[in-house]
Amino acid sequence: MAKSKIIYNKKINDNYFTMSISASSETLKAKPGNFIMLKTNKNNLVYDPLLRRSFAVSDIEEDNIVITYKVIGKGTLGLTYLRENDIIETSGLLGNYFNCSLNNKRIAIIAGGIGIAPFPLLVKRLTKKNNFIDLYYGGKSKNDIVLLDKFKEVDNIFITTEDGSKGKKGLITDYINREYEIAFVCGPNPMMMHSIYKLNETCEIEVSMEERMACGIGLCMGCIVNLREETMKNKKCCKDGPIFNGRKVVWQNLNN
Amino acid sequence: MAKSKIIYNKKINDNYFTMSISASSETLKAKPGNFIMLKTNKNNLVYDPLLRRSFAVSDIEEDNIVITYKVIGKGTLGLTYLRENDIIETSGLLGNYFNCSLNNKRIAIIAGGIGIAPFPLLVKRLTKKNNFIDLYYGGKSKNDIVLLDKFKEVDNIFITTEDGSKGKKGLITDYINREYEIAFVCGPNPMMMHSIYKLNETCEIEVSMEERMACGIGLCMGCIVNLREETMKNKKCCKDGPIFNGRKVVWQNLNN
Amino acid sequence: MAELKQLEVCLCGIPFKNPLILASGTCGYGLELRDYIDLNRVGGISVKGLSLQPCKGNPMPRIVETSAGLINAIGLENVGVNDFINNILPDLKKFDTVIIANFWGKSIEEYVEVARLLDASDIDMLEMNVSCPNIKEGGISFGTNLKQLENVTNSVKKIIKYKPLIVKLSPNVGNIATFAKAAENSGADCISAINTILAMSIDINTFKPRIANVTGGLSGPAIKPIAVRMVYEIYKSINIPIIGLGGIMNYMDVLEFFLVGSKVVQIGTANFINPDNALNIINDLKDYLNDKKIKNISELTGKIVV
Amino acid sequence: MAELKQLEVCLCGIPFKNPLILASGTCGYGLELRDYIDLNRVGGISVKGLSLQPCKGNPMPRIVETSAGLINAIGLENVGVNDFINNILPDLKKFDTVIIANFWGKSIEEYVEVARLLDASDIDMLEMNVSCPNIKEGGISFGTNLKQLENVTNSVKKIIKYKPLIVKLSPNVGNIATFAKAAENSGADCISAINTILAMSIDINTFKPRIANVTGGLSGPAIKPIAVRMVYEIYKSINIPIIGLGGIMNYMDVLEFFLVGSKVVQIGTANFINPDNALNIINDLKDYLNDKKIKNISELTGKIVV
Ligand SMILES: Cc1cc2nc3c(=O)[nH]c(=O)nc-3n(C[C@H](O)[C@H](O)[C@H](O)COP(=O)(O)OP(=O)(O)OC[C@H]3O[C@@H](n4cnc5c(N)ncnc54)[C@H](O)[C@@H]3O)c2cc1C
Ligand SMILES: Cc1cc2nc3c(=O)[nH]c(=O)nc-3n(C[C@H](O)[C@H](O)[C@H](O)COP(=O)(O)OP(=O)(O)OC[C@H]3O[C@@H](n4cnc5c(N)ncnc54)[C@H](O)[C@@H]3O)c2cc1C
Ligand SMILES: Cc1cc2nc3c(=O)[nH]c(=O)nc-3n(C[C@H](O)[C@H](O)[C@H](O)COP(=O)(O)O)c2cc1C
Ligand SMILES: Cc1cc2nc3c(=O)[nH]c(=O)nc-3n(C[C@H](O)[C@H](O)[C@H](O)COP(=O)(O)O)c2cc1C
Ligand code: FES
Ligand code: FES
Repeated sequence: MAKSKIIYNKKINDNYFTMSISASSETLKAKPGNFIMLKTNKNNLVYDPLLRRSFAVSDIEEDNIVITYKVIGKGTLGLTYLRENDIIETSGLLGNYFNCSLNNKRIAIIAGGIGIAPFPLLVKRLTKKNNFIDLYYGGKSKNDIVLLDKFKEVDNIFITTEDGSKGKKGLITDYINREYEIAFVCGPNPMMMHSIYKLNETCEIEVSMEERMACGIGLCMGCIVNLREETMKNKKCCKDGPIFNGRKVVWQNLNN
Repeated sequence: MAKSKIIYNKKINDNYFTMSISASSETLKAKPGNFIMLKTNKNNLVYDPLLRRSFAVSDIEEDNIVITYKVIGKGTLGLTYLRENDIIETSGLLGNYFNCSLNNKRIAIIAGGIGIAPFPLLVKRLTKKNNFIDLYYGGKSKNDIVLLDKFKEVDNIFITTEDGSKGKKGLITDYINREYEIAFVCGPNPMMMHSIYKLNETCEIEVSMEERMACGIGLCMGCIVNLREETMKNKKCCKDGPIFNGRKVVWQNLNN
Repeated sequence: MAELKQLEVCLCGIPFKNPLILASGTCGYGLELRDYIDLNRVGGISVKGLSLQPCKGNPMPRIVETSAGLINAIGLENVGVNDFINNILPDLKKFDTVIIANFWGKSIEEYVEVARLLDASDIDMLEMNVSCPNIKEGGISFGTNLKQLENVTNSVKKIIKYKPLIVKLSPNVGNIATFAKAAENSGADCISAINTILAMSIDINTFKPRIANVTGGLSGPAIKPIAVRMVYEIYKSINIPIIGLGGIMNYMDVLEFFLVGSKVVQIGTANFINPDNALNIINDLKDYLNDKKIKNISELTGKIVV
Repeated sequence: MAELKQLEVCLCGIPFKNPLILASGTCGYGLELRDYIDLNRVGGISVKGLSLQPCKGNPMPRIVETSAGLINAIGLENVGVNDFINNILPDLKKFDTVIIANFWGKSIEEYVEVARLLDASDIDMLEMNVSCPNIKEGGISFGTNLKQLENVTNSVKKIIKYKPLIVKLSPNVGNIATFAKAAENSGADCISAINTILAMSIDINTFKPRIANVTGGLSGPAIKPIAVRMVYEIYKSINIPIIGLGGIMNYMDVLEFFLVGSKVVQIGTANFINPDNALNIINDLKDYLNDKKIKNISELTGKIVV
């Protein structure tokens, strides 16, 4: 666990924030899809929230890593109170990462809500390699569509919101009807499941799973993901993931 | 419970801080000895610390009340993280107050450590009324002697520290040997007990008691003080106090 | 008006304008709160546990905070049932809220006598606290021994003519559902659960317990998940209504207690932190029910999806 | 060197370099931690509970956070005792720390068989987790039924030839001291207490339990005051040593557990929050003992002043 300095903690809108924290040279080697865990308050004598919270590395800026977070409950609310120069405890790099050594590929990036978080870094690594990239990005409402300035280099951006306040009205998965060689998906489980169903059969699919985590390093067995063809062995989202082959995930076993 | 804005939260030294918060016109009527309770963090979804913390009104500055606090545990540590313009929840005015309608009296103010907190306001109310005031102020070490600039108008200041790093070496109670008409005492229980023993028998003694409080308004019966001559009825430190006639307090019943 | 109806519940024939009761020991005798909140707005008030004789309670210190919890050993300090009935109840009755008399004794005879006096008084319901030891029977606690619980419940129920009897269970047992069942079978009209959990904290500077009584009862958010589980277990095994409590801090906590089977809830430690909490929760519940278009909060009782 | 001695303790004839054990279920099989902390520095490691056959555990979700607490229902997922002995233990033995094999079964026969295999292996101590139901006897839990606890302890103790037997008690009982006494009388060499407290949390959006298994076990700082009280009660009633645990987060918590009678402690949930916690606590304990000029931490065991 390292102590990191907050470089900035900016409000994007009422629910979304972006925070930049100083990082070690190790952490700066983050690959797209890697995540870190954060203690969400500064007071070392209090234990509520108890556990650290997980966040994808969203971008790297000079010697700092950037996360993008949505305020959900007490932990993320706690993050919003932190300010420039505050010191917080972080752990990571954690987990595996997206396959980003791709050239000349037709790529779909599919994000639901805060599922957009890992993709700025991914896009940085994929562009300028002759890849063709479509970004599909859905949210409940216009406030759920953030970070668009980070995706200037992608070829097409499709946006939907459930209430139609930005982009097309509807679910983003309804708009997937081109063929791709590989797709990267991050969002709520039902949305990820549905994406798989909509993508062409020849398309490789990498999903980033969000399971509740206690430890983030394989100690607690709280974050299990089951894969088809490996039925006798549970995978740990934190250690073996968070990136999995979407076609192998047994979605039924994730009733949350 | 009111929401108050923090005007400043200044470090005096490693352990002592002073904080000024905006106050309602009611709260600005604070009398010396009154106290308030503070929620010590901003996050409304977390419950550690659980209870509010009690602080004497230390001074009044324009439309703000000032508290002086010493970092003891998780609650006061939490206070140190608050900054200018932060909003915190406060309750009060709470409790009773020192007798400050005094003229032409020989007065002793006796403080141990953070027990100094209520006295700047008391001195403001007592000076310029022909009162003669001696301040006795003891601490463990020089860092425990704070706020001296607030006591420029008292007649004499006696300071002791246990390690001799400021003032005379020893306990402050060892230096009480003049006669007074009334004494105001605030500090650890043993020090308050000992002061009573050292003061002349004709001297009235008002002590400010610090009992652990859950509610601060008489609901929990957690903060009992027993008085002699009223043996069948427990007094509540928060409602009937925190100021009591020192000669009546049954010190033996306070084993903390 | 229609709005208000959403929160109305009926417990043992007694109408409550809303299902929020201030828990015993956390609101004095109610009157202590009148300067801080409008008592007419809370569903009910369960007063500090009453005994036959006034009781001075335990030595100090009596309370200590732990992580998200509070340990207390007040020692059931109270003015005694007669003083309450004669000098406090008349003022309390001026408020339009259900008055619940929490009570206890050191022997079955004491329980019966206090119950008799309260039953004849102006209070609305009796809540029997069985967390104290039976002095006559060598200190075996009424609430953690099935036989004792049955005896005291039977004896008290027999003497009561007018008022419903709530039995408030102790969580310091292996299987709380059997205790709830025993109380039901012995005549209880309603169960309230849970009381505090036996706990301890040590001052590492003095090596002394932080509570003079050595042990005390843990309350607050720390115990909520245990309390919710216990209410769930009780709900599955009895037919009389349940008052759920233990660590409720906000309306979401109230919903949890309803979903596992509570018909009404009590707010305890939260009153200390902010006496407005109960009223804030009532408002939030209203908003929630409106939002979800739920006609009456009772529809949520026991509606956990398993 | 002299410094180090201050933390040395001996438990059932096994020397520990310090009294900090990583608790079962919170450190995998130890090896998962080797990239994060120096395992040679912890006093001992209690591995994830082992059973005769590999076990896949419960469906998801398995964990949920509560106020200062964590509910888990992992469902005792493990690789099985044989895989552990053959494929994990050899690597684990490379570290200079005491290896404790936590284990469980669904019948007395299973307990006995797992214990026999472990006793013959290279581990140092056995820790019997009695928090699971006896499938053969209709699901009555071993840990909450005195007779079952005696039977399983007797049977396991009979088969063990080489290694000390720790019995890890369930807190979900009325009087934990009687269970400790029963375990002692049935041959336990040591008691560890407490395991998690049965608890529940409901998702108010879906009305579903937040744990797929409906209930789970509560751990973390929320339960510390309950655990300290239980260790205190146990200490007063038995003569074998006690391993105290439940919510330990820092060295001050460790001291509390020592003062009420622990000889050694375990660190559970705290490992999740920061795997360095155990090592930090060891350092802080050293500083504390130096400061107070205490020669050996054992001097603190049971030294509460009441
Ligand atoms: C690998 C990974 C990467 C993530 N990346 C991001 C990111 O970049 N930006 C972002 O905003 N969020 C991200 N999340 C989700 C984020 O961790 C949760 O939103 C956050 O933990 C919520 O905490 P809370 O205290 O605000 O909410 P609460 O609901 O109060 O949290 C209660 C408990 O549930 C857990 N929890 C709640 N929601 C989630 C969730 N969606 N996923 C996992 N655990 C959850 C919390 O960690 C906590 O233990 C990621 C999750 C994972 C597993
Ligand atoms: C009427 C009154 C006036 C006070 N005025 C001041 C003041 O002006 N400045 C100041 O620094 N302190 C004052 N105190 C003491 C202050 O309330 C405590 O130092 C503070 O609550 C410690 O909280 P903590 O979380 O930092 O410590 P912790 O030790 O973690 O607190 C644990 C629990 O013990 C209680 N507690 C701990 N120490 C004390 C204490 N000395 N008195 C009462 N309760 C305590 C806390 O409130 C909390 O409930 C006053 C106390 C009272 C009762
Ligand atoms: C200071 C204090 C005093 C209490 N006194 C009583 C009492 O007299 N009778 C009783 O039945 N319960 C008493 N209780 C228990 C509460 O009514 C309630 O059951 C318990 O605190 C759990 O609820 P909570 O977590 O919301 O506080 C008391 C609790 C506290 C904190
Ligand atoms: C995720 C998790 C898994 C656990 N698995 C086991 C186990 O396999 N065997 C066991 O005896 N105890 C198990 N426990 C209980 C712990 O060892 C410990 O008794 C309990 O968590 C209390 O300590 P703590 O508050 O320090 O975590 C587990 C606890 C947790 C949180
Ligand atoms: S979060 Fe603990 S094993 Fe994955
Ligand atoms: S603090 Fe609750 S009665 Fe005084």
